[in-house]
Amino acid sequence: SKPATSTAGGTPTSVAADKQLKIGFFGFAKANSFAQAAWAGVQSYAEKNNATATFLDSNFDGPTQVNQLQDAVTSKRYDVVIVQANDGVAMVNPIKQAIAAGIVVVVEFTPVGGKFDTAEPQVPGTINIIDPPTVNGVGLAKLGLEACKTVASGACKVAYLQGFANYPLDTARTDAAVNALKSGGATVVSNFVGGYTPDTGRAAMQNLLQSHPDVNVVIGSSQALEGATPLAKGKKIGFVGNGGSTQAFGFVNDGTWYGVYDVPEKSEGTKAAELGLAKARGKDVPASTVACTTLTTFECLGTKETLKGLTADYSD
Amino acid sequence: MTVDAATPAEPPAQLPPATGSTGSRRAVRFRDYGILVALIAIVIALSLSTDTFLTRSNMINLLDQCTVVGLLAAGATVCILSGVFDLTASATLAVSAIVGVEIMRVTNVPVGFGAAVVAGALLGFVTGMIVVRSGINSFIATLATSIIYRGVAVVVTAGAIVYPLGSQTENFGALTWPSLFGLTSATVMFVIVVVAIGLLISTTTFGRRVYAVGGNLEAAQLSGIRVGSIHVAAYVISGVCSALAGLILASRAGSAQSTMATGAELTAIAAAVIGGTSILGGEGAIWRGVVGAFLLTLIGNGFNLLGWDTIYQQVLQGCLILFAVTTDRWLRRRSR
Amino acid sequence: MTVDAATPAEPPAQLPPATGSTGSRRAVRFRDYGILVALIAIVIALSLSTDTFLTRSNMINLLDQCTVVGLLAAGATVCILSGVFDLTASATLAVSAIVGVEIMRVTNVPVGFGAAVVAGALLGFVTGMIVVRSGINSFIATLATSIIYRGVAVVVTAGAIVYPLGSQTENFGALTWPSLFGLTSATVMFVIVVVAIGLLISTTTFGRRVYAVGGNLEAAQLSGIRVGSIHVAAYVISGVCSALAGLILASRAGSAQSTMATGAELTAIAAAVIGGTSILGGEGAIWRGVVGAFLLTLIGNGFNLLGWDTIYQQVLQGCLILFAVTTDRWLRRRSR
Amino acid sequence: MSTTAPSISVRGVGKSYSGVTVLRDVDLDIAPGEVHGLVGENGAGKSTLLKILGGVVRADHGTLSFDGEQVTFARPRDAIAQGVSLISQEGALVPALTVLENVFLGRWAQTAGVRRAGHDRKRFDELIELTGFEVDPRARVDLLPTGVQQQVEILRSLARGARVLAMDEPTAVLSEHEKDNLIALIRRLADSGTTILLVSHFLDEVLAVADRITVLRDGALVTTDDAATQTPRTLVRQMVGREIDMLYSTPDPIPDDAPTVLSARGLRRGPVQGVDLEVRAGEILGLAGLVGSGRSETLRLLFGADHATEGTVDVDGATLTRLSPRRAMAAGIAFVPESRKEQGLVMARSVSENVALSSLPRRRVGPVVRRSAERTAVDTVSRLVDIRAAAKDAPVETLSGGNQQKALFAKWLLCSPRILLVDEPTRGVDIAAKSHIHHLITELARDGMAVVCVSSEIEELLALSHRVLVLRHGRPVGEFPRGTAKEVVIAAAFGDEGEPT
Ligand SMILES: Nc1ncnc2c1ncn2[C@@H]1O[C@H](COP(=O)(O)OP(=O)(O)OP(=O)(O)O)[C@@H](O)[C@H]1O
Ligand SMILES: Nc1ncnc2c1ncn2[C@@H]1O[C@H](COP(=O)(O)OP(=O)(O)OP(=O)(O)O)[C@@H](O)[C@H]1O
Ligand SMILES: [Mg+2]
Ligand SMILES: [Mg+2]
Repeated sequence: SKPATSTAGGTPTSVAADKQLKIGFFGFAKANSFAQAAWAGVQSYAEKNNATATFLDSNFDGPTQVNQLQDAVTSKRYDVVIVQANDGVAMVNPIKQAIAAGIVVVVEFTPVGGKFDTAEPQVPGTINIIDPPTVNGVGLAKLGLEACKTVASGACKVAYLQGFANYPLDTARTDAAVNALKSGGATVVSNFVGGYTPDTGRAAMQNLLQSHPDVNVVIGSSQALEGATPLAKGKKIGFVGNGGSTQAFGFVNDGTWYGVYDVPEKSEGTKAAELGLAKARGKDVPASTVACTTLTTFECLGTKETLKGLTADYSD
Repeated sequence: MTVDAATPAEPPAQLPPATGSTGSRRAVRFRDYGILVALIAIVIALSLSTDTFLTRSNMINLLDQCTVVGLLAAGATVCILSGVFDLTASATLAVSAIVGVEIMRVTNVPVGFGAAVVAGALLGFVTGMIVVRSGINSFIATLATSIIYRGVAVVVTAGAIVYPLGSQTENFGALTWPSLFGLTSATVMFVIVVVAIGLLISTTTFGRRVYAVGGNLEAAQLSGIRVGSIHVAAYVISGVCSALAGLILASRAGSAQSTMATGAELTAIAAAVIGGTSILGGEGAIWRGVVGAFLLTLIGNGFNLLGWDTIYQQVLQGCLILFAVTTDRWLRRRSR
Repeated sequence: MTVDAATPAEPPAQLPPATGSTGSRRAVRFRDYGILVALIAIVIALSLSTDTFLTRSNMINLLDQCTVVGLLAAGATVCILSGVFDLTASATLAVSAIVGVEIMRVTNVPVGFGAAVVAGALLGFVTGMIVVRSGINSFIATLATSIIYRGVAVVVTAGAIVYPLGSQTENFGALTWPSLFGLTSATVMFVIVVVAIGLLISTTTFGRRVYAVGGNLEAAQLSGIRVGSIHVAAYVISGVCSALAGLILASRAGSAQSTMATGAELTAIAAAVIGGTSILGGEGAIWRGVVGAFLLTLIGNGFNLLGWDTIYQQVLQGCLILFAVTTDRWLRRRSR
Repeated sequence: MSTTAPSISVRGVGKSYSGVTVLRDVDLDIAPGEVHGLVGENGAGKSTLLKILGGVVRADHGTLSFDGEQVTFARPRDAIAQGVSLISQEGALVPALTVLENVFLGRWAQTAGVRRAGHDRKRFDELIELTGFEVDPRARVDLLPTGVQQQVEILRSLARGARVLAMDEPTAVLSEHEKDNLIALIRRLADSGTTILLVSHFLDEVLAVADRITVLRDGALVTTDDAATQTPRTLVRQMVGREIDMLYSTPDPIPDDAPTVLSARGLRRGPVQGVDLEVRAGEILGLAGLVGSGRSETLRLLFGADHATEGTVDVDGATLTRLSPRRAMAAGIAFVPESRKEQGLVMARSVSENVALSSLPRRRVGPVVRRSAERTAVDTVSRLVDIRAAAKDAPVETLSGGNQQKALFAKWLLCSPRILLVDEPTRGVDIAAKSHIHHLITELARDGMAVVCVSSEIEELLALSHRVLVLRHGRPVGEFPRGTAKEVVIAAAFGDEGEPT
């Protein structure tokens, strides 16, 4: 039988400010420095604000994460959960359950729900602090077009290395980036899968140079570009990485890369903890926060100039 | 002379010796359930160490969490029993769920659900035909086929997520609704399907043939069994299980996409083998696959409830699996 | 009895037909290389349809891209020949690379490389002992073990990435440097290792034992072959291959981490089986594993060069694998 | 290990499987260089005793001494180290390897670990000279006829230069000629000091070659006696515990109006080079020939297990098109294959499942198996062929070799066929059960069944069949009526009268 529609977004009973709260951080994977950066932010904020935090490792697995959240609701272990969703659509249900159980849910970095072009919460009652993939894609394209001007006069050929082949989230980002690049007047090559490791990036770059030796700008995940960069020695290629790791900062600073799309991940973690704890303590918080606007002055578009003086939050 | 009915003209002077003492019989029975012993040991450990494990709501969750792997494990068990692997399981799952949603958009929710199941059966049939006709080892044939199916899923969805129409969204979630005894509908469906497959395998002539084909292909062939049809049928059953699992996942997510359940076919095979089904075929049972799936779910669930540091989770999970399978194995060997 | 027992007065006149004649022998040779025929067909197709495929630099790239899967496939082939699976390959790869880097930090680059190889061998040894001692089917035993190893990798690195010291960074990349004939050092190492393992398997008595154990474990046991030791040795070889593959990956990335090469063990097994090694053990060869790995790399490489839309890539990859394996299979069957 | 044979003494050896005792307190002394025969009914424990000596099975209790020194055989390796070599009843070849590899399995010639195949090849040729076998060293063993596989096993034991040779029914599928060769070889080996343990159901053979004979019954040792004091009759009495009639049963004459039920014209495929045959209702046709002469392959073609490249198979005058086992079965043909392990039984499944397998559709309601009907049918037929198993739901692999053979036969009887093709129907079956199976076959023929029977035991064929067709190199070279002298048939199989035209 159909359940009586539980009023989603049940307001959590606000608690006394001096009660110690518990945060559950459902990160992508413990073995992932990006997740670790957010985790560091969460942890430090929690420590200073009368809360404890726990990292729940789903090891990049969607179903595992779903079960973890479900079981967390059962065991009533956390007052606030911060979710980095491995599978944004699969997480919708357990998040609804959590909200119904009076737990504060903060959605961080990747959207929960199937829309990739909005920062608004797609599950009522959640707090969002995310970087929508399409915004990310457009940002990458912006940097790419700027890079064009530094390496090519006139026509510019841009290669966009996809993330995972045909993952919906990657597809949305790729489409947004490719469209923006095209409307910016660049020729786009987007049939190479760069992945998220230096090794896959290296193979993609080898093949790219084989079939498009005249490429001017290469855009891809920062990890992939780390593998690709050495192959471009002696060539005039502008690189634009997705992800502001220490390595990526290094490449930008020494001029090897033109720029990176840099989400300040640690600050985002801190912000997520701040929002979550505030709501749990009965304060009003905005339902959606756009990380790039709130946490950076340069809309995440990191170049040698904008990144001056900044340090990266994590390493690849 | 028809042997079936007739009494022998001259019966041999001696009858065979008494058929097995009761003592040894009981031993045989007991040793067959080693994996259950391991399962119960873990359940007891968890009940004692947490106060949330043995709650009604956790049991409901646990069963619900088990449904997807459980269905896939049942399908995988049928295939393995008949001596083949089905590595297409998770790709079939994705394609059927996508087809279900696409059809749903132009019809209604029940038709969409039905279409997904039909798609699963058809894909299973195609897989089976590829394996049987090509004569390639099923491991590699289904691996290649699964890549193709995933590709088809990408082509059909253009890499995006597919949703039912807005008006269908609510009913599409039907499998997550509570049902009999408070169990989710998915759980109820899972139980029904698994019991049906269990009966099919253990009581019918088809089931006998499955065991024979998996146990000794040549002997089965020489006994007049159409080995190819048995394999195709096994893949069809596995396809239907995958489609049902896909519906559960899609119903939970409210949508379907080409990357659904990546890698789940391995978990399913693992569950089947952990339960005690021989990877070489011909030995095992459906309940074993389900117990294997349950064990895997349980290990994950227990961990979450215990709230231990997840950094040690994997190490301990691996050890627990080894423990369970070794227990099973040793109990069986002791009486050899 | 008239037939003189001691010396057959007149030995049976003919040797069995067919087996000896040169004609059939050549057929035997030819049919064994079906997979090469498929490989060559794909190479020709690619050479004709792109002008970048048959360039020197692309060949260098192709070989370089093949090294990791190729090494893993060689290890997997040894295991499969001896009748066991090694699903720990990619986890062993990660742990050895991490150990290598950690040791490197307190010593120097060559010692670190050596340490990784030793770690690989040790892990292989442990895997082998677990499989042999527990008596569990290798598929599930190594699956559980691989979960444990991944867990160990997470614990050792605390989930972070490990780097060599700044001063070592450059030399750490040594495996990506060009070497003999412009090939990368990784390629040269790969060729040497694979040839060595190939010779080990095809010319030594150890190799014979591997085939015997994989072909019929019981018969091998009855012949006094220490089946357990052979299996452990196979895992050690596979462990060393994994460690070398791990070093190549780490050298390219300049670092190591616990999620390296996830899932690569399946690709390795696929490569072995695509090449024509029987998944049931006892039949096959190292070169087959390498050819399988090459074929998989080639299919990926060709796609990128052709510049087709990635959306169809998977469908076509699956079809090409089916094509290659079926060709092999049919050529073999024809002459049976 | 010294090279001379040890004196072996077995004391109080016992073994049981899940509560069922299969060997009880066996005491046995074997002198060096002796040929020791071991006889007993199916399931008496002969193979188990041999396996204990070969280190394959561990005794529950009791001791083993070689030259007065106690030894423990935890695994085959240990036994091999003591110079014991076992030819097991079920065969232990590595299918994908060649004859040469199998003969020297685990004992390959080497220099610093590198294989020296040439050296092994030389030793192989020496062995061939010694035994008079005809085996191609380069052939893959799984493509060889069962008889040749058996020879490979024998060659392997010899290649090990064993001090103690334990042979479990080595002659079960050898034809007369190879059998005689082997017996002579055993004598020669014994004379040169090798101890030989021989298990066989051919009592004549054992009596002819053994110095002493031990009889086992229900796992217990009945007697050990000089062969000279025994006759087949006394042996049987000790084995079975009573007198039994060992005469071959005689087939009834075929009625004149019996129609031709099965006929084949110009069958060809691989080793079969054009076989014609005809069998009438109620007739038993024997197929004789040397090992590898194409007898088994002929039966397979008749049953559609392999597809003939040329020729036709007719049942009741109508040609069977696109012949397959299913179609053959539908036409009333049953086929008892020669290798129970490879082609006959699903080893891991229970006795009743195996016996019921080929006649499943006869006992069902809708798709569901009628268990009670199945139990009745299996019980009836098992009693008919006298299968002795601890339990009908025990895996068939736990049965003794002879009982497995009976289960295989029972499986096909349950189909109530009109045409029965049997390949080595009494392979490994004890003497009482054998005459029982003969009796069954003649009885089935009397009721109108057409039977084609392949056997390597010419005496069996000559006694059982109405006609014996002799094959050589895949061609029929002669047909002999009942009562023909054995020597004549052997000569035909051999081709002593020159090449067939
Ligand atoms: N692995 C096993 N498990 C259970 N019972 C077994 C096993 N192996 C043998 N047996 C039983 O032990 C008894 C003796 O078997 P064995 O093979 O020694 O007989 P045998 O004298 O060689 O008979 P045959 O002449 O038929 O070969 C049989 O009843 C058999 O069923
Ligand atoms: N010594 C041998 N070496 C290799 N192949 C042989 C040998 N003898 C026979 N063959 C092959 O055996 C096949 C005939 O096998 P088949 O099984 O029909 O023989 P069979 O008469 O039933 O013998 P068996 O009684 O040994 O089973 C032919 O393919 C022949 O080439
Ligand atoms: Mg026996
Ligand atoms: Mg034969």
